[in-house]
Amino acid sequence: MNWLIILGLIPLAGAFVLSALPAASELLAKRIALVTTLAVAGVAIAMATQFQRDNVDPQFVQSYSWIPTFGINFAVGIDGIALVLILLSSLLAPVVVLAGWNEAAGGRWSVKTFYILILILQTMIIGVFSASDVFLFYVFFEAMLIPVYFLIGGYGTGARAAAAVKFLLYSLFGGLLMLAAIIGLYVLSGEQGGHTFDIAALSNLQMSSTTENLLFLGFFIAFAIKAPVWPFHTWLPDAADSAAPGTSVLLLGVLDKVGTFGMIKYCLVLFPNASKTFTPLIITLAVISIIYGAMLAIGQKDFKRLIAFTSISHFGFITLGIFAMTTQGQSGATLYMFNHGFSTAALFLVAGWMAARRGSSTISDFGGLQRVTPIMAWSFFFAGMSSLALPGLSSFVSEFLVLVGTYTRYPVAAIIAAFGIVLAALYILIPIQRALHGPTTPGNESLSDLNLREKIAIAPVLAVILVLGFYPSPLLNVINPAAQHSISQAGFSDPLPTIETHSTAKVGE
Amino acid sequence: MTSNSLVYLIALPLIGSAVLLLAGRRADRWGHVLATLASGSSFVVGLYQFSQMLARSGEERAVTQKLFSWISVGSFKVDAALMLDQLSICFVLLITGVGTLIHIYSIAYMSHDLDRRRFFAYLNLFIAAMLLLVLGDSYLNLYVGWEGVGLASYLLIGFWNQKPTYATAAKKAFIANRVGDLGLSLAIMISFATLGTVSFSGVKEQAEHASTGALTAIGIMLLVAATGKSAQFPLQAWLGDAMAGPTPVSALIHAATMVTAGVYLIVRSNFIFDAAPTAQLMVAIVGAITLLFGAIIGMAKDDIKKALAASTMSQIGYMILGAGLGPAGYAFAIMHLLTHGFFKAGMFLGAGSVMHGMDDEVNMRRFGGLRKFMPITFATFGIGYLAIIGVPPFAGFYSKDKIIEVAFNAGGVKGWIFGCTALLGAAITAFYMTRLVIMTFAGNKRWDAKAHPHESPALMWIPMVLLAVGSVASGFIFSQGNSLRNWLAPVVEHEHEVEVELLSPAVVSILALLLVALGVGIAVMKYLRTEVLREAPENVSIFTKIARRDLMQDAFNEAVFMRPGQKVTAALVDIDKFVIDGAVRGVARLTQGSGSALRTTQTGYVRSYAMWILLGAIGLVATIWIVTL
Amino acid sequence: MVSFDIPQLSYFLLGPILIVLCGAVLAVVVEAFLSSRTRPKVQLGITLVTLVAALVQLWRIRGATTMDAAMGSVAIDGPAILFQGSILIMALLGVFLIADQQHFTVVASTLPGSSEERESLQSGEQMTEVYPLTLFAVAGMMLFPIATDLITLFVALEVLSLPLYLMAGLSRHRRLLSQEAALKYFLLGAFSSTFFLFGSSFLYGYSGSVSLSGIQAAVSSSSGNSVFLFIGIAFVSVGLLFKVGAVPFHAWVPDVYQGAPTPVTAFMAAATKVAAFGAMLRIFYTAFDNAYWEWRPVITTIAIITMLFGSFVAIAQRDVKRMLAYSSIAHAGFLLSGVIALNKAGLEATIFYLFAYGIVTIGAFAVVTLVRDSQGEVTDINRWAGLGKRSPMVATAFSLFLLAFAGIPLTSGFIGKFSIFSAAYESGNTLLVIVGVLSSAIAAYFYIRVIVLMFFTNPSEDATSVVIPSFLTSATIISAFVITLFLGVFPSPFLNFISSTATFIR
Amino acid sequence: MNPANYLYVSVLLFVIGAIGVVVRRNAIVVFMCIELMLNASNLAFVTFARINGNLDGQVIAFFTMVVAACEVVIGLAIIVTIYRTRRSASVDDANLLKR
Repeated sequence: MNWLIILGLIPLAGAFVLSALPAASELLAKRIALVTTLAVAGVAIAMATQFQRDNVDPQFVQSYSWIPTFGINFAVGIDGIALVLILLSSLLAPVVVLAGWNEAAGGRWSVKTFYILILILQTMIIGVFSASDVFLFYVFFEAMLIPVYFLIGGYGTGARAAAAVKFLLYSLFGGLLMLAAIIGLYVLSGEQGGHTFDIAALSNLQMSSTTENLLFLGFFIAFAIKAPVWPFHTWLPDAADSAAPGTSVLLLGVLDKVGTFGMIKYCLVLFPNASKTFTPLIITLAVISIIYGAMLAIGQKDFKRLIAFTSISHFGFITLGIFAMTTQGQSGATLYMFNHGFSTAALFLVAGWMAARRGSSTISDFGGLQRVTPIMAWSFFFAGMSSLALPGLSSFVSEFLVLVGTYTRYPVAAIIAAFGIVLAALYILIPIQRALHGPTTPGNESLSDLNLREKIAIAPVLAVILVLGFYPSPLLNVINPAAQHSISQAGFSDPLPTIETHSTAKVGE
Repeated sequence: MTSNSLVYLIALPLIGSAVLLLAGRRADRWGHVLATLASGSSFVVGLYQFSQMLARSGEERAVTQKLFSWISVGSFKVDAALMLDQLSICFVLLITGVGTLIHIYSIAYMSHDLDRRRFFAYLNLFIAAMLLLVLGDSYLNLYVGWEGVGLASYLLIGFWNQKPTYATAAKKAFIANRVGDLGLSLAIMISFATLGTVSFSGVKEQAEHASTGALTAIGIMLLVAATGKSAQFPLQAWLGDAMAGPTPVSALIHAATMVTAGVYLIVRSNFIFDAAPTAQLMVAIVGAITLLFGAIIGMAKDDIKKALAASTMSQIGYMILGAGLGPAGYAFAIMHLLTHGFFKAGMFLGAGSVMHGMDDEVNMRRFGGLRKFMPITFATFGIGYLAIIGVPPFAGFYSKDKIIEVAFNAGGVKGWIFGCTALLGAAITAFYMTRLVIMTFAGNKRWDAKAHPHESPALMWIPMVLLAVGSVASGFIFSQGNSLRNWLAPVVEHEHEVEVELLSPAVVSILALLLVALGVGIAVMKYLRTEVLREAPENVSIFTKIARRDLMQDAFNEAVFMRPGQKVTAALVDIDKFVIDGAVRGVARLTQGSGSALRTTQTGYVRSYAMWILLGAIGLVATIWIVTL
Repeated sequence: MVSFDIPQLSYFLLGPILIVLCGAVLAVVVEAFLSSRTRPKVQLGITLVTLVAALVQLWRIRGATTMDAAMGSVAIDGPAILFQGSILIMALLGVFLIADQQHFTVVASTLPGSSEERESLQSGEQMTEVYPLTLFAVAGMMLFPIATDLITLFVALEVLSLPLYLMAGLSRHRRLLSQEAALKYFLLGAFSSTFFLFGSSFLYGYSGSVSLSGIQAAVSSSSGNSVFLFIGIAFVSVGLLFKVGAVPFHAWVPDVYQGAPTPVTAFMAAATKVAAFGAMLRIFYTAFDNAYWEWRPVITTIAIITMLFGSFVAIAQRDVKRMLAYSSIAHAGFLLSGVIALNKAGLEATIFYLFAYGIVTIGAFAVVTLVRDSQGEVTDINRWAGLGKRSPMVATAFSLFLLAFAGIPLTSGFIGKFSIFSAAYESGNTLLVIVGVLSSAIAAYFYIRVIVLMFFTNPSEDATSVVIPSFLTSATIISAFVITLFLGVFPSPFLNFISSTATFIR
Repeated sequence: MNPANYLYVSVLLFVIGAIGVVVRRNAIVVFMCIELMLNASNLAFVTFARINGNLDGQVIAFFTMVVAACEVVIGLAIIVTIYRTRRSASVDDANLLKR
């Protein structure tokens, strides 16, 4: 049996078991959800050990005919990039379940339903990263929206329904554009030797540059909305603001990575020439995202919105890295996806705990937490440091790789983007100062510190952030071949150091 | 040469820090001991390495240790590797040595603080990060330590962050440092893009082939980094506020070690600056400006720690100036750095001791006549004072004098300007340091009734004494037979440049001493002969006012960066809400509006429906007709 | 001279239609002779047996391909079987809903609010005329897409329309609306069929033949007066576009969908679309295909306007049935893209879409029949608020139907949309694809709004309740649910079946 | 006589009927206009039968008459019902369903 399929079926099985439970047995539901997600994490790690890291071909490949009329296969197979993202989603899921143990309580429906939705979502996430058939990818890409929609709308706070709708409509809009592009691909493939949705086959299609550009845009806009890249970002703060912290973690930490993942795996691979054409534009958008997201984060008054805007900035970095078209940029971007998942998870979870205790997520409602709840404050601080890419923590490696990779090809973009690291210090330190430092303000005196469950939930996240900061090789070794492969597929090679050209010129003389 | 024990230098304090942070309150009772031991044993390892190094001949003294491959992506390969050479060993010994002393001092100084364990954890973290900074074998490894010390500095400045101003000071320091870090990261990027490597050895090798333009760019970016970390113009504003941290922190981080990292960076990158004269000149200019800048601020400060901080800024200006003067100056920059490490740390500890005895009062106008109550403090502080103003044979004389000398030797207009600036700085230094000593230890008693000045416990004064010994002896030792210069030669001197002598060394020394005497004299006249007021006089010249306000540095930053930044941010928040999201909502509203508008076509009258059908039919015929024409 | 041939009819191949017609006649007889107590059950039984028998007969003739079943007046071919099968299945599901007599008045001729009406209601009797009417309409619908000459087409059009006019007026509640719907439907329907007829006469005048093949031959050889052809195409199109509800011939759709009894709406919305599009496909693919240069631009324009108009106006609706009506207008636009594609893919896609859409429509209206207060059905959207809380199953089913309308993957609607847009793209009509995608995005907005209302909004004061569905209604909803999901996840068998059979005989 | 003239008459009748549907309010009159349009079509069919020289058009005319008769039955039933309810046969009065 195929690893990926097993992996995808476990949460689904868990969801089935859950649906058979009576609604009253909440604790049992939580435990089953936890066990299921832990099992997924275990299997994912086991699968990762089987992964041949120097092999650039898709691995764990399996294909079943699904809708032969349209040449659609249920085909899965992953490269290093997808593996890393599957690991990310599998590792974060148990954390989310454990961290958001009581999150479902304020929901519109039962606790059980919450976990069913989470587990279904997990299956779809695994599916979207595993798919090697464009149609299958699209199906997961779209179907994924439904559980998230209900998670935000049903278990969020505040204007949750509006946020859920905004999220869904934005995503659907992008998805429909992508559908149009997929239809274009399908028809083209039909004209050139039979209908197919196999990525490898589609990447060999001949098309006119106009067609390629249009199809590229269809895909890219969908991904840019999902990621989100400026100016398609306005759904994210609302969604993050309204969703429960655990949902936000899945949304920002994992789900949005589908967008950047798609850029690598679909935009670059299927439309290399169009990617080249649009690179300047996309680089510009990415740089704007970085600076804009950071500036807006500085201007936020609410923790959740702040984190959302920091993510917009970080997604700018990821996009920048992808379209820098260098190995460093690409690898850095992929690693960034993983790291951002963890650091945002940490930020959101702690911010969520803070908000749950205080009954508000407005920054000015907090003050002096470091004296009252030192461990919670420390966790937040740690997560914040990761978010501002402090060297020694994982995000630094990825952010730096992105910048270095970008600089070698687009120095100006890299220099402007680098200002993001100064702004990052501002958007992290200002809320830290307001909420954690200073005298303990009224309303905060009796907040309780993290309990054992919460400590257990956050500790592995922080540990991963720290360990990968010093020792990112396990991931980088997996990512590098895939990144190199996708760069070369897009027809690029790393720029050489300028000095090399000097010295060879000298030799030539 | 490789060595397997370099990692212990860093690992010991790092483990100490981790244990203290993770153990929590359980470690309250023994945490400070563990931290001191960690730092002390790191010092021992350093000494061991030093002895090993002495046993080898000049070219083979450098040792390296590769730990593991850190980042390897395409051609971007960085190992987690350490390198200990003649330059880094100086720092290692300074950091661990002074660091350990300050650990000891802090045991007593912080004994009443409930969070002493945390304080020691941060101190250990700082030691580890600082050691990584000086031991890293590539710019990227250095960068990790570079930001690591920034973090430790942030944590320690904000150690008492329940006071909002202290928290702000910590944040300010971090952000100013980040601006510098931006420079460092850009330097690394340029270096990789142009030279294809970021390791010191690699860059050194490639620098010979590289274009001057690229090297200048790297150099300027490194300078930006140095200005941030070393509080040089124009990123100097944070250092004064950083005095919010506990005094041992000011001694260790904001006087002896961390703030000198910029000097280390520039000296370490000598191969870049030597090949990029423009960048080198800029270094010297920055140093010259800052040494005056700091000195001027120092004259106006009444807060003993802020006055010392301004002095630190000024002294580092000297070092940067020295480093900016090329191969001739590197060794003296480092020498001044080391001697400064002793005397400034000693004076800061002295200031801490004074504060300890005076209920944490820092305003010198509330001191006066303390020498009788704190004899040891006074003595050690006095030695430091003599050292800093450059009285022979104290340490500062040797190092500062050499820098002034080298400055004149730069030749031409450059030489005159730098030389005179340095001389002027020496005079001002003498003035404000004398003022400081007089206001604190001499003159009339101006302290509050509640204050009971007393000498500090032995745990505090022993480190002070040891540092005082260093302040006396280090300069002599380093310059005896050009020992430090020769020691560093393999690292920093490649080819011998022809030195232009504008003024002979003797003339420079005499001039310097005369100016110092002048400065001391004026200060004595002004503060010993006349009564020092308890309140700072308000009717002072505009220059004094400006100097008291740190030469308007904060006002400038606020007016140029902060307030416009806040405005831009606020504007962007509105733009996001009303323009970008507004556009999205506008589309939604437009859609809804057109829906409502189109809806009115459905009048409910069957005749109008029939009309639509009729018109539709006509339209169909007409369109088909038109199409076929 | 004109010779007169004795008609040779293949009763076997015409079986499905004949069975339905026989059933209808039998039902009329029953109506006349059986007591009002026993009638409801008997009528229902007859109707169901008839429909099932017709389906069985249809299965038996599934492979047949001939023009000779009725002297060239009807074509029995793959599409014919598919259309008829779809219509029968939808009719069956529709009859399940019609069997819930709460929706129908007892005596249609009584005055609303009169004492007679009250008496008739209290008598506990049931309206049974609706069954024969349904069967007649079904027979007409089955004939319409297989007819290959103008006479048969016109007759079939009238046979399917006339019963529907009446059925629209049978509602028990809000009878004024229902009667108004009937009146509007009738007047406009009759009006549009005159266009169809008038157009037919010009086609006849152009080609000298009433059969589609004759017209096709004339078009190919471009003999005759082309003005006649244009007028003919235009006016015949008017009649067909009216039936499918394309803009600007759509105006009746919302009013009639809203006013008619919901089970009738369900049946009508689903089955009429199949019949009308079936006929349209046949006419455009077999008679007008060589004149595509003339009609394609205008039909494309109409398709675009229809998609956009339906989607836009649906946003502004406050009534569930009206909203579904406008959504059906938008879907008519999507379906027109398949017709315009004029290739095999377009034919297959349209057939698939028709079936998928019809089933979803019946399911959605079936849910509407369940949401009631003391006054009968509640169609005000705002009063559906909180439905998900009180009746999660019903709300979930409705959500699935809405998602299928919106074309979310894993529902039949998505496969339909995908296939129809790819057919349109294949035919080179990129503009249609883009507009289609955009209007899908707009359409998604109002489908989602309803879901939000059901699940994320707290119920209002005057709460509605969901009646416990009767066995037959639940059967309808469940089958629609299952089919929608199944076609979304495993569409292959059905798609293969369509693609192996869907070729028009000429 | 030129058969085309019959055709013109037929078109004229159709247009008169169509305009009548649009402008007249009384449901019966509207319905009569529709009948007029049907008969216009019949005339066209018969004319074309003459032009084309075959009988199909004439046969259709018969069919149309039958269908029109059926339509009358249904139509009058509906119109009468609504008249009884509203006491008005004006089609403009029936506009509860709109928007």
